[in-house]
Amino acid sequence: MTSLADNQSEGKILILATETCAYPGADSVGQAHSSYPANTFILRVRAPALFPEHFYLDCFNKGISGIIIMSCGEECPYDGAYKAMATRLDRVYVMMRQQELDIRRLRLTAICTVCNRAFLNEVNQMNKVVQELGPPQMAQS
Amino acid sequence: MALLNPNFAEEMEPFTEDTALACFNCGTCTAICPLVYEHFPRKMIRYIQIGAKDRILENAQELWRCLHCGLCTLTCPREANPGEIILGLKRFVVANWRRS
Amino acid sequence: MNSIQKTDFDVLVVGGGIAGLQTALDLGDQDYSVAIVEKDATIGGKMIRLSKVFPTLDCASCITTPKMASAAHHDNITLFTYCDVNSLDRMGQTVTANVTQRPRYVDPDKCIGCRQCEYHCPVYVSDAEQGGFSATKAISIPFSNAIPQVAVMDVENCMLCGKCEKVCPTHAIDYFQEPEQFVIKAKSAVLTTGFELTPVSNKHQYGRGEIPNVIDSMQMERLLAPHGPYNRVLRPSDGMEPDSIAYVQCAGSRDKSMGISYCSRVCCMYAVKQAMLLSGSLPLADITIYYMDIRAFGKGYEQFYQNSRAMGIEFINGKFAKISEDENGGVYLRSKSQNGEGGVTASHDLVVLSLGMVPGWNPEGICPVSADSDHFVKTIRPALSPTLTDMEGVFVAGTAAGPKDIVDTITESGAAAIEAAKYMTAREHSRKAAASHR
Amino acid sequence: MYNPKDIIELIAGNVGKTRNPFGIPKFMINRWHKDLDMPDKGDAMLFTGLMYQFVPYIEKSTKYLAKFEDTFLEGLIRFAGYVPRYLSGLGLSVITPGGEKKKFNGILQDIAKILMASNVDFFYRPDLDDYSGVLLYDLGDQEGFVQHARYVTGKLKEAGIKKLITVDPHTTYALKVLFPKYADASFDVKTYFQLVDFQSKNGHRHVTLHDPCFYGRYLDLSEVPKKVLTDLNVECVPVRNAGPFTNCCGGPAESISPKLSTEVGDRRLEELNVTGEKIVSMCPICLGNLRKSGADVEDLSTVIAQCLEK
Amino acid sequence: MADENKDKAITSKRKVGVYICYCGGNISDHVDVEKVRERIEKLPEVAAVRTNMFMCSDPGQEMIMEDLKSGAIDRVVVASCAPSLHETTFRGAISRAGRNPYIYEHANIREQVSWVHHGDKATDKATRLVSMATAKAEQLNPLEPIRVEAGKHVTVIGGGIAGLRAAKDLADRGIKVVLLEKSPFLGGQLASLDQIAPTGDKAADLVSDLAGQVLNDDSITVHTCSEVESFEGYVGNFRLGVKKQPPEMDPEKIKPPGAAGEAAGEFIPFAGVYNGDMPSVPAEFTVETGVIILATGFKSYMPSKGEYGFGEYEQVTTLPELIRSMAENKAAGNLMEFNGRKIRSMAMIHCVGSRQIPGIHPENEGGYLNEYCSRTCCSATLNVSNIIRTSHPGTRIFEFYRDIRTYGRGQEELYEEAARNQVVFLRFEDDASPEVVRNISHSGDFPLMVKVKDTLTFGEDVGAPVDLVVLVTGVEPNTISDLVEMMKLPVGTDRFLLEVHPKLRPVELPISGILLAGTCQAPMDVGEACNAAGAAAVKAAALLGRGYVELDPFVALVDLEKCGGTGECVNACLSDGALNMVDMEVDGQTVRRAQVTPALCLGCGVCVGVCPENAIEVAGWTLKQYEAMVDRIVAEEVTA
Repeated sequence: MTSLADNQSEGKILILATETCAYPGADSVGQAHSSYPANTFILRVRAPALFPEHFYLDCFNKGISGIIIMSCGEECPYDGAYKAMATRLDRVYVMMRQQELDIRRLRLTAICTVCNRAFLNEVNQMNKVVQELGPPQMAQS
Repeated sequence: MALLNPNFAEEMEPFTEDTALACFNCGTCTAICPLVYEHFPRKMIRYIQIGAKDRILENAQELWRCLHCGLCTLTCPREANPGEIILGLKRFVVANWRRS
Repeated sequence: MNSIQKTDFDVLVVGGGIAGLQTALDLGDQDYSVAIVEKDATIGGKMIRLSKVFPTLDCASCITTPKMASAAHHDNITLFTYCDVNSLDRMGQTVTANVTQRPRYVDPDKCIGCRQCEYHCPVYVSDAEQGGFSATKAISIPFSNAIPQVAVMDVENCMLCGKCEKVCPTHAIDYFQEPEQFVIKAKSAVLTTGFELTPVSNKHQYGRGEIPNVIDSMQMERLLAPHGPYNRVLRPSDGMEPDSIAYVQCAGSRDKSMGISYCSRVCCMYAVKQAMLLSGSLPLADITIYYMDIRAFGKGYEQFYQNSRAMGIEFINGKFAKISEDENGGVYLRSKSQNGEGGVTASHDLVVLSLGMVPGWNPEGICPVSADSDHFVKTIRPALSPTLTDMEGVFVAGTAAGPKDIVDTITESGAAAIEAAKYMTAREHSRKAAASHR
Repeated sequence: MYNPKDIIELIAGNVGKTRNPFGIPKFMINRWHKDLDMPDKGDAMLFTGLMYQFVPYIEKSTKYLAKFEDTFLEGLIRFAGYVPRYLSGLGLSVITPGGEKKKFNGILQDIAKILMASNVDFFYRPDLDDYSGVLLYDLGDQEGFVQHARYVTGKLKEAGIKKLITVDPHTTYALKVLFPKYADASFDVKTYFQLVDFQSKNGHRHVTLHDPCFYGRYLDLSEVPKKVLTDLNVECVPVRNAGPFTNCCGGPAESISPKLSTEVGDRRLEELNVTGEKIVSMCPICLGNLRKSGADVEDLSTVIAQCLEK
Repeated sequence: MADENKDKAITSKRKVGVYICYCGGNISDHVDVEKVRERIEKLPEVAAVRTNMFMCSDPGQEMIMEDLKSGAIDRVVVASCAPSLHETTFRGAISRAGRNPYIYEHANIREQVSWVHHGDKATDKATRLVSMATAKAEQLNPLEPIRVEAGKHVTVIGGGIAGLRAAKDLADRGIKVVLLEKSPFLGGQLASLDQIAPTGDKAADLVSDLAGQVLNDDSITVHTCSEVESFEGYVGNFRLGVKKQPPEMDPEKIKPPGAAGEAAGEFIPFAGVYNGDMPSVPAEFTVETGVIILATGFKSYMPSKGEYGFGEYEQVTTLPELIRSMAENKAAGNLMEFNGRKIRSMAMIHCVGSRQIPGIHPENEGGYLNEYCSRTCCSATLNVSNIIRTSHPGTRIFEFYRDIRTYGRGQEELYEEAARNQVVFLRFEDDASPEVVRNISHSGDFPLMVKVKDTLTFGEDVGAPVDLVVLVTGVEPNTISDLVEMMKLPVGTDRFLLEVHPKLRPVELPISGILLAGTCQAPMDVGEACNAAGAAAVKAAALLGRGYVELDPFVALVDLEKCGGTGECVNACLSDGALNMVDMEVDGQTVRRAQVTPALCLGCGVCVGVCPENAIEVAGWTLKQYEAMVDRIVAEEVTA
């Protein structure tokens, strides 16, 4: 099937979107009928702090080309969760470098419920990155 | 620049009960008027509201084009009675002419 | 849900539109038993018939259906549809309503909503639910998300061929069904009787509904609805895609020559909304809104209005005087011009009259509650307790008490629910106090 | 367009002098009653207000006015001395064709016959039948109008008149609405067609009824003639703009701008012609102005009277 | 089909039912729904796939219920619009079918597919999203809501008309209320008005009436001069730390109430009702409460210096100032007096600080624009104009407006009355605001001139020589950044508090148990604020009516077999007391293991990320589920 090939060549982008901010933000983009690349897959999360370091590495290992964490940023309903996650992410970046993965494949950003333009920006930028980099190749895999 | 003179409405009072005050400038009267003439009658009504007496006198002739057919009064959404206002203006102008 | 068994309730809600549903839900959630009496064959009122709603552009069905469903499934709420309230009086401690259930000619307890009758009925009738633009059958379920899903027979048009009776798997068709009278007793009542559109026949200058390409705003809602009559926007006279569409604001409001001096409050916003939806479905069409004042006063409304201007919707300041038809089905409008020459004539392919609201119910002769000079139900303490009527224990919410948008209606319904709940609490207290004195 | 000031002063002067706007003595205009034997006492007085009588004169004078509108001669009228004799007074009377006068006299005679056939207890007193002054009111000469109205009502009051029968919308409006307001005189006023009371199915025809503004909007009388005609088996073909929504014939502008008057009249005629039936009017101004636009117009009284004769 | 199902029953232990909505074309216009159905039917865990025009409708829900009842399926996935709209609808349907509502997963194929993607890509993406949902659903377990006892107690923050209304409504329903007000007075902004439009009520009467009822109600405890300092807890069991302190008042402007001998319950003009409670020393106390209603109100827009001559010419003032001056100076007379000057003519300029447009209006000092309409000012202005024209017939009024928004019952009449009262209206375009200048070039001794391109006079330039210019200032939300931060309140782009959904949940916030009342949400008039307060009260009454509140079951769960007792989770936990290390017996040995206090657990999952043994999960949102979903994103066979 052609569409399958298309999707593969596009490289898949995983988006972790918080239930209170970024996920409704993505809905708001939908309500505005603003188009964006279809190779994006949004997971609704309560707080991205849930994901341990290995989760990200596993994703790249499975063939995900890019990950955007769309958090609530300072608006996070769980006081301290954002900070906890940000420090964890630093460790993920270190691990990515060890695996010779371009760290541009993982981005942390804050998206609120009405951040339509920011959402589109993030998605388009990541799409550019994954088009440029191609599928992830891990050193140890 | 035209200067506002709201006292004019009172000057009009001896000539008509309907002194253009109820009008909210929607323009229905102009659109329904069979004369199809530049902003008639709303223009005159607006001139009363802002007290542009000189404008009224300058353009007084226009008043006598009015057929007094009553369509504007029938259609006016605010019952401002534009037909009667025009009639009142005619009386005002005639009185003015005669005085001068 | 359908057969009349229980007739004693805490609260009687008259009208099953969004106001009635919200009031009933807010009372039911407090464990009061509620009866909703609806004149139509389905609950949902005007809102379920809309396409999308401003300023969020949510689809109206998506917002209304869950409320309809939760009311219908609520343990404390009983629905009575296709019912007329003949009288509503207070007798001592009780509000008593005499109600007539009109015959559907279908047994509601037996009907399973399978629509076999509808599919087999040979008689096509104009579908009022689709603005009269398409046809339905002489027996049908009003629309796909109607509640209850029970067929209704249109006896005016039925030719008694008997096909529906033959195909009905549950033998629910009953040609001999009679109107059923019953009495509902309650401690309190909430009037949520809603509105109707200003009748177009009241304004000669707008063609009295006789010009085919002059339609009303509710018909446009149907044209825009995802499950509308044509699935796209076409003008009624010849099925042409309109290239230029005009909205006539205040077509049934702020016009003393029609006896309606008040502002209907929602027409500006729904016209802006429809214009935005139209520019989505007909990207090349010119859309013009002729208005006096744009009343975008609610939360997010002004921003919505400014967006529509940025999208290229044209706004012309001036009330409409006259509408007439040209030989190609086009519509001529006369209004004042923005500047320069006075009366101007503009031609459009399709004209939408932004009709206002008139009360959906007249209490005269039915209920001793007073109507105000605008004919809507009178409220006696509009500042502090806006849902109080002049009848004890009877409250009002939504457009029954004057034009209102959906947001304000839903909020007011909550307020009416707390007033009714307070009334019943106070009564319970005094009853207990009296009992303890004895 | 003529300077309204000149026209007003001309007309006001004429009314002041001769009690009618054309400056022609009443006895010369009002001759229709001569051939009829009408009582001079009775319950209600027929009050023509002389409007029908004026039509031939109006037509003639506006024809000349139209000729000069927007020409250099227009300005000349400003100087009273240059007002051509034929626009006013005896001169106008002389140049107005006799046939026309006769035709309009016939209308009034028909009305009298209709009243008789309806057994209305009415009378006619030419000495009390005056011009209502409504044109002065329309032109904004309030002073002149009130003065004239007081003169007219004074005579009527003195003669003890209480009930009046009118024949045209303008006079009816003046008597019913303006006189009570400005001349402190209230009469019981009815138009002749409100009094029609005889049966006949002789009509056998279709007509297009043009409602005058004053009956349609100001006096709410449009339904009455329709009913009278229907009872006589005359079918009124519906006109889109009728009754309260009727359109103007253009007549009222004729003294100031005959051009405008014709323009408006042409538009109305176009609307009326849609039906393809004979146009029937009930107002002398409409009758005159629609005719000017080329219409074949009959007066309502003529149609009713025809049913009478058959 | 039937045979296939049998096969699946062997290979998969779960029977997931998938229900795909057309959404009346909203989805099916861009997504080939039937194709998605065909593909999803092939997935091993899927037992049934059905489609419907409106899945949320009664017949749609009925379909799901029947499949559950017949045992054809035991997990449910609905693919339709955003979960915020209908997740609860379908969970409700599952409950009605007698099943646990948490065996449900939602696939968002409208907002995140059909409305943003088109063609085959939309269909492919929808297929993947549905397959991800079924993969998650396969791992879902029934959950029981956490029931917490909830005291029948509500705290209302803000003692304006909305706060008072909500407090009294709840007290009348037998619920105890604490009302916290920052200032020493009750009545809020309404107390600084005089006659309100269009009802003609006196603000003093309304405030006195309602505040009197509140103060006389034994069920309501009023604390003035009190501010919330800390916030913790959850619905049914909130704990607020409140600080009560002597008010900071400008003694020149406001006499401390009580000092002047005002009795409790007395209305003090332009301040409000004094409740006789004036702390002399600061005090702190704690309020334990079930529900919090925010009624923090609004403040009047303050024009910046130079805006329409404000702060530059002494003859330029604001509507609130004018109202105050009129109330304090009620003497009749041909001319109105303001600041000791007789006013022969005055200009009212509408929409000051409202309806600001980016690129046309300069940003306010805080770097924002008030793009919204302030809703109440048109009627308020017309009402004031009518009062002036009636009691001071010599004072002429010019109103400069963009649109007159007399939308409500009785308001259009105010507009008409103003016109009949000879108020002259002038209309300006959005980008051509009137100018206020010193009147030099024109004759007359009027100090100011308001110039405008008047669209009612056919676009002519018109000037109004005036003695006074009144800026009709709009409303802004009160500054409550401390509360916003403390309670994590959502704020809209207009800076007002943002409800969950204007129609579905108009007075609720995403945080369960915190409700909105009145003008903290949007501009409103008195009646509307009271309605909003009533709507908040009814929600609170329903929430607390049963004495307990049911909470989402999405809390941390410890797998005691895996837990190694490292205590990492406890260290990471954000909610005090939600996780503790406790000694417990496992296989006859006493070990320290993590234990969860469900009512306090936020369900954020911070603990999940740090556990070295993967021994802790958030119920309903497990890491395994996420991993299964990622597998489906990359699985090639899904869209094959």
